[in-house]
Amino acid sequence: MDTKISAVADKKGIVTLKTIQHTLGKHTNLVTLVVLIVALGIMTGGRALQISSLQNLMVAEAVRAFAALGVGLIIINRGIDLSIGQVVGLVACVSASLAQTSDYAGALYPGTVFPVFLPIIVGIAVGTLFGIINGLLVAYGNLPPFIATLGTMSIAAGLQLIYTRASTIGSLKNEYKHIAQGSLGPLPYLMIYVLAAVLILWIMMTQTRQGKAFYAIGGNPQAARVSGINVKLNLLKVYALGGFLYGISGVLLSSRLGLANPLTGDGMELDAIAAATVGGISHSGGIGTIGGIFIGVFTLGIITFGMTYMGVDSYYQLLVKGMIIIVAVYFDMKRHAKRA
Amino acid sequence: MDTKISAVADKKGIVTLKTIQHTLGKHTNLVTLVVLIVALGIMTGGRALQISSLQNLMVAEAVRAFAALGVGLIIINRGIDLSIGQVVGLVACVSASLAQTSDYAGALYPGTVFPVFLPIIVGIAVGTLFGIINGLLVAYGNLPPFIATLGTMSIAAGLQLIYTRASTIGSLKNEYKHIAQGSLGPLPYLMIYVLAAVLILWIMMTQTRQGKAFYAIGGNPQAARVSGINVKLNLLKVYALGGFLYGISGVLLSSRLGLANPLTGDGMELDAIAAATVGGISHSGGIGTIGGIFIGVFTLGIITFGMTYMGVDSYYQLLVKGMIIIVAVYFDMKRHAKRA
Amino acid sequence: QQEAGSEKVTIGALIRNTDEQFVADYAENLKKLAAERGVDLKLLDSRSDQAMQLDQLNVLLTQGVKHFVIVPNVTEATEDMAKKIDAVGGGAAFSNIQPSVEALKVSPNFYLASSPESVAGQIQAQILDEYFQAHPEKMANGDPNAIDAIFLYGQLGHPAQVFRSEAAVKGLKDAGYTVNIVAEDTANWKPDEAQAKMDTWLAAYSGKFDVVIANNDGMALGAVESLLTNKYTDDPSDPTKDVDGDGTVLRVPVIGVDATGVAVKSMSEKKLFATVLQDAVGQSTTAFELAYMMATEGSATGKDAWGISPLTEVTGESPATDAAIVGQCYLVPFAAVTMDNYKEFMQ
Amino acid sequence: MAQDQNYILEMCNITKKFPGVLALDDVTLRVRPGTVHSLMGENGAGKSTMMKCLFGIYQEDGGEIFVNGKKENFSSAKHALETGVSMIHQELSIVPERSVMENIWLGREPGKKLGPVQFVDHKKMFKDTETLLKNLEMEFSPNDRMGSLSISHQQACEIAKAVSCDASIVVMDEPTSSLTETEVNHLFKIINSLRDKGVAIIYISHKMSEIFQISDDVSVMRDGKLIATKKASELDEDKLIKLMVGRDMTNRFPPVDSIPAEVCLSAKNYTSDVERSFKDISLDLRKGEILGLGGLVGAQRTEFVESIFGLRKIKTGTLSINGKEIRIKSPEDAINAGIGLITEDRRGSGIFPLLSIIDNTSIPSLKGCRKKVGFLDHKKIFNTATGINKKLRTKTPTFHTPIQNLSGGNQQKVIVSRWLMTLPEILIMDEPTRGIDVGAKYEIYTIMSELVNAGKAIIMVSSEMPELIGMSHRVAVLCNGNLTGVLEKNDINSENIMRLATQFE
Ligand SMILES: Nc1ncnc2c1ncn2[C@@H]1O[C@H](COP(=O)(O)OP(=O)(O)OP(=O)(O)O)[C@@H](O)[C@H]1O
Ligand SMILES: Nc1ncnc2c1ncn2[C@@H]1O[C@H](COP(=O)(O)OP(=O)(O)OP(=O)(O)O)[C@@H](O)[C@H]1O
Ligand SMILES: [Mg+2]
Ligand SMILES: [Mg+2]
Repeated sequence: MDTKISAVADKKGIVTLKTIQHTLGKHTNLVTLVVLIVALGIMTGGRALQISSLQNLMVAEAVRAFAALGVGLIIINRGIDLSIGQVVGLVACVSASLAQTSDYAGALYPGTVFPVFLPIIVGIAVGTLFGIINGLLVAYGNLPPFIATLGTMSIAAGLQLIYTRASTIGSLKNEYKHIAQGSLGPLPYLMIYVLAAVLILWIMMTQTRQGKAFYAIGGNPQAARVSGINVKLNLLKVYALGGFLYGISGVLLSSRLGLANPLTGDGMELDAIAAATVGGISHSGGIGTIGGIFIGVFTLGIITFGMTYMGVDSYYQLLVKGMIIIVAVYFDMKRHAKRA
Repeated sequence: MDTKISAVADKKGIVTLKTIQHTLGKHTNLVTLVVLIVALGIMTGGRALQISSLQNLMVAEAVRAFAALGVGLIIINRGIDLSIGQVVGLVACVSASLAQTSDYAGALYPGTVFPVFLPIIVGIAVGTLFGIINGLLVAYGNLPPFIATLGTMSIAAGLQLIYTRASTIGSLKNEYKHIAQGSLGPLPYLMIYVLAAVLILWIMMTQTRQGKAFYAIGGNPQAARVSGINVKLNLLKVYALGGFLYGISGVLLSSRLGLANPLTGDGMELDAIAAATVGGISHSGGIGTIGGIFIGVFTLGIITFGMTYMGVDSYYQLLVKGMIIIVAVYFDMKRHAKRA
Repeated sequence: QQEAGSEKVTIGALIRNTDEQFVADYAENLKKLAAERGVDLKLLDSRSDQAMQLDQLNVLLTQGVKHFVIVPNVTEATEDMAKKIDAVGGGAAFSNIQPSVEALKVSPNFYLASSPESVAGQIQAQILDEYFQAHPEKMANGDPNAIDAIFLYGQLGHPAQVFRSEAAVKGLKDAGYTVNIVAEDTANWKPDEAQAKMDTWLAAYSGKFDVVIANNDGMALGAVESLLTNKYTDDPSDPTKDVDGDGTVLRVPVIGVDATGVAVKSMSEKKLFATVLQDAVGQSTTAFELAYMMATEGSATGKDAWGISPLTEVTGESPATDAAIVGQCYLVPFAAVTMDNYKEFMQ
Repeated sequence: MAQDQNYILEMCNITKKFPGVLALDDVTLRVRPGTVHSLMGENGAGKSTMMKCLFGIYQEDGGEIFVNGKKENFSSAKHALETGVSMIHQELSIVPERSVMENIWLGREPGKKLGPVQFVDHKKMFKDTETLLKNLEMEFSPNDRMGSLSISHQQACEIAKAVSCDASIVVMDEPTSSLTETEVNHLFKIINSLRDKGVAIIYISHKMSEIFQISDDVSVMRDGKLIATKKASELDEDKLIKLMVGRDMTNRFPPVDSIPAEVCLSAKNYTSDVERSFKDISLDLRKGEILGLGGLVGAQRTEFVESIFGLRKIKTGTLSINGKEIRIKSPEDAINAGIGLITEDRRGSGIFPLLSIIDNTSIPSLKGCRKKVGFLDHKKIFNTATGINKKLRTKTPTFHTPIQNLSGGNQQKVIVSRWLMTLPEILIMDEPTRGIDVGAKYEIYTIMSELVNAGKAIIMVSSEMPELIGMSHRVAVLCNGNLTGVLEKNDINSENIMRLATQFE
């Protein structure tokens, strides 16, 4: 039949066109990152682009990367999470309090010797617990995610102050600090953790039913529901997973800093969300990749790094950062424009 | 005809049921507010509920009310605005700098005498300008509102620091301070401004085509476009209107305080968004009333007022506030639950 | 890698947060000094984020910077930073937030060039002690030994909030008062929040407190504005008259920290009662000179900086409590700004 | 109640209430295996609600469901799918951003174990999809993005999905609403082979011819009650319609006896600015005329009419209204020029789900409903909007009800009311009767007839042959973006339309 032949021809045309578009589309984020790196290289005469810079960058962004991965997954499921910074801060305080040297008189539990794994486990548990609460509120309480997590953000901030009595928790054990500060040859541990997390989450999102379910829920929750996917349960899962990742983020933060206080983590939510978005995660849900989030984190990272390296006045840094976020996402959005 | 008769009968029964439901539904927010007021009254043995308290509350919430009205309208149009706090802060700084007493050596423009209306006009213009930028980015740049306004938030914060060089702008003229500090008999001016704004916006939203267009866009932008509504232009309008209202908010803030500094306004976006949501504005767009926003502002206001009045430990205030936001919105959501 | 071919002295400055008045002034003075001496100053602002300060330190270290002026975010982080700097054979002078004893013990090239935050609180207490000595009738409950105070805190957990508040209470207690906290809350350093809190407290505690103590001038001014608009003045009909002659037109004294231009101006109108000058210029000059001496002469040990000599014996205040490092401590004096001397601080 | 082994599905005494509506009132439905059981009824009769109760989307308020004689209480779609019930939904439920194969296997992707972890077997998924699509003779790739397919292909995917479930009961809620005749025939082949395998199919449609072509049994619902279950062989169209609407309906189309007058709209050399869309189309429309626009799916009819309405951009072409050339750059311009458009995608670009019926009806017409000062005249709005809806017999508890609570067909009536309220000179209707019951269709046709009698003009895009033939003065046919011919009244018949519709190049 004629129709079919033409349809086939049509399709071929579409495939090639689509493929190019797709490839280019995927690369918008990578292109931005590369452009920034090249620009930095030119502006510093190549000096900024050494191995040690890369290490610095990785280490600096690792903690944020976990938060961005968490919230990125949540945004793919049409959610948002404002509680990140405070939850990370709370986790950092709790884990730090369990990792203080036992002979430190100012410790929260002076004289008590906890095993090194305890702060890690408790910290991650606290993060996950907050994730579960967020998930319950959003999935089963039908609260808009913005508001549910605004509420838990406030609660986490309060708990942090109550727990620490507004003081700094320092003097952490060296074994504990080693978790984030150590390195394997030239490879900082933090970098290894991030790469491992990216790999595992990438497999989850592309190779398992769980990932397909997340994408479907983000793309069209009704369609997911009638396809037999338990939307509420999956929402709970993704918020819990987010909380779990914030937990890791908080533990690594306290370990890296060797301390924690109520200001720790403040404002991280905006950085994490910005990173995920710059990395191509769409706020209308269902679109984005783990690799994209990773790229997004490093795009913002290179901006901060570059401005730090070049000593840009901090007042102007805010200006530049705001503009770059807008421009980066603008180019990324151009390909989604027709869906608006 | 049978069909018709039964349809009519049906309708009668339904009307009463609907009406009650509707009324109750509409009142969820009001009920929350009344419950809180009564609770406060009981807990303080009535002392907290005097005319002066009411005045305090009005005055304290007036500045926030303008911000909440602005962002409430934006949320009705399926948007969000994170730039509020920084824009309000920038406006406050700019307007304050033009209202300093000319004999103050530390003034930003020492020795220059500006007319009193200048800071008002310039302040509101700055706010509106930021609103327009947000609108352009969202409507014509197709950026997700969260990200567009995150970017402008950072830009406004930067400009604020650059403009003030991080210092406090004080010693404002008495005429300028009178704008927000004066009162007409027992009625503080601020209260009059808020009520006037509520009235005007209420008329706009319920009695004009503009209001219907906003609700339609929030309800389904595609359908609005087909219905002959210029969606992009209207989005631009609503963000600009938001910016205009933040402008007023910023001017009133500096006038009321008699000074401004880079911290002014910080974090107001979250309070404003929370207030609008507690007042029944739905984040999925198209739902909510001006009266609701007004109620929402006072609901959060009474919580802050009550806790301060009773001297609740500040660590616990965050906890309580987070919980009340969640609970209030939860009850409001119950009636939207089936739409999930 | 040291920048080849450049004889210029390079100094890194890691600054807590230039949103804060004190820190902003500190940074401005550093820039001025660097320009005068032809120093390549790499000044970075960590926006209150200790992780970012650590990242910034790493970046500067890879750029070959060895000598630093640091306004840290937290005391507890100073030891790690000192170790990193020491690893490249450098040194640093810490200001404003004290370094820990351990940090100074890392090597003799680490210095304290500061007036610790707690001193601000102590001076607030001294000023109030003088005030109540002179005006015992201003004690709300008639007990000349009990002070009924309202506290306005900065962002909770912020080192300046913690140390200033603790020291003010301790100072008053040491002066023999019982301190009765009528109301206390954070206003996050913000004038508008302070104003709103004060409005509410006036509704609840009118006539029941005799002083408002704020962690910074911004909040103090917010409280002043609230007291003025609520006519909590000596003469409700004329808020410019100091009827009882206690130095303020308000019924109670309000006291801040920072001595910003606006605050001093307010004092000249007898609104704000007093404030405390954290000497940003003094601290930054001292710290800068220490770093400059290290960079140009290899060491600053035992030398004077900005005319200040290192301590010779231990004091009660950390970190100058350890004899081993007492010679690395340069204490920059604070100044009380009162009705007697505020004119010296006018811009 | 003893369960009869003859039935694969029994839904007994099902009752379902919505706020203010008794959607199902003690309905009992029994379905035999290996049969096609059609469910008929006016819009809002409760057909979809009944099926949603079966599929676990709604929980019935009363009654029992037995599958293969075993009592089931489906709590979710997942549960229903696992028990062997699959469903094609009335509203498209696709995930536009994902590929065809991911959509088809969503929630039940083929797995392969790798150690303790279950991975998705993409290779198998691709192969299975390819085979499935080939068997259904669908010509697109498993890797195509769902959102890039036309609506009809999307619906075809939904059919493929339902079929691939190996279910013993397949519910099809208006599966053909956006399929063309060839595709419908295709679907019927599939249905027949399923029936032969012993699968029970519950088939909902408003298209009479289909019902008699495919059904074994027919159940008719009206106002939430089951009126009758009959063998298809015992029924004919008239009997069926009488059961549905409760009265005789002799004519399916009202007489259209207006005589077209002067040209009121003239499009010349219309070419889309999108590469592979319509090109060089010149068409005239006369006052008092219904111009049918026929063609296969993908013929670009929708694109063409949406361009006239200013929703899409054109590269070249001019448009004149009443002889005056005008440029329409937005729907606003079009409405001001007296044009109205009922889009084909009701959910996407038609309804405002949470707004009331009044708002939904009146939004484009508000300009004319203002008082002197410029404020809205709510009374006038209410009266006009309810008046039109009542005329179309929109079935709703109140006119303040959010439109999303209405049945699909009733939503469509509200959209038609919306455009009637704008008093258009020219009304473009893209698949105007999709999903509308016979009774209401007749009402819409009557209104169309009244409009042209009053000198208005209508362009009707339709994939339903009888409708094109029954209502049009002329039929223009598109194929692959080209205008392949315009048929005058006497030449309008299926053969001619099909010939032009398949005239590639
Ligand atoms: N979610 C809901 N909330 C309230 N009322 C509803 C809801 N869904 C359906 N109804 C009502 O239930 C009745 C039956 O609707 P249903 O969708 O089952 O009709 P239908 O027979 O499928 O009609 P159509 O042929 O138009 O699709 C209608 O009166 C409708 O208004
Ligand atoms: N590549 C595409 N991406 C998105 N939507 C598309 C695409 N192609 C077609 N559509 C949409 O699918 C619908 C059907 O359009 P198509 O051109 O395939 O058929 P038609 O003959 O114009 O319309 P009809 O469905 O009324 O017969 C239109 O709404 C069109 O917007
Ligand atoms: Mg600010
Ligand atoms: Mg239906």
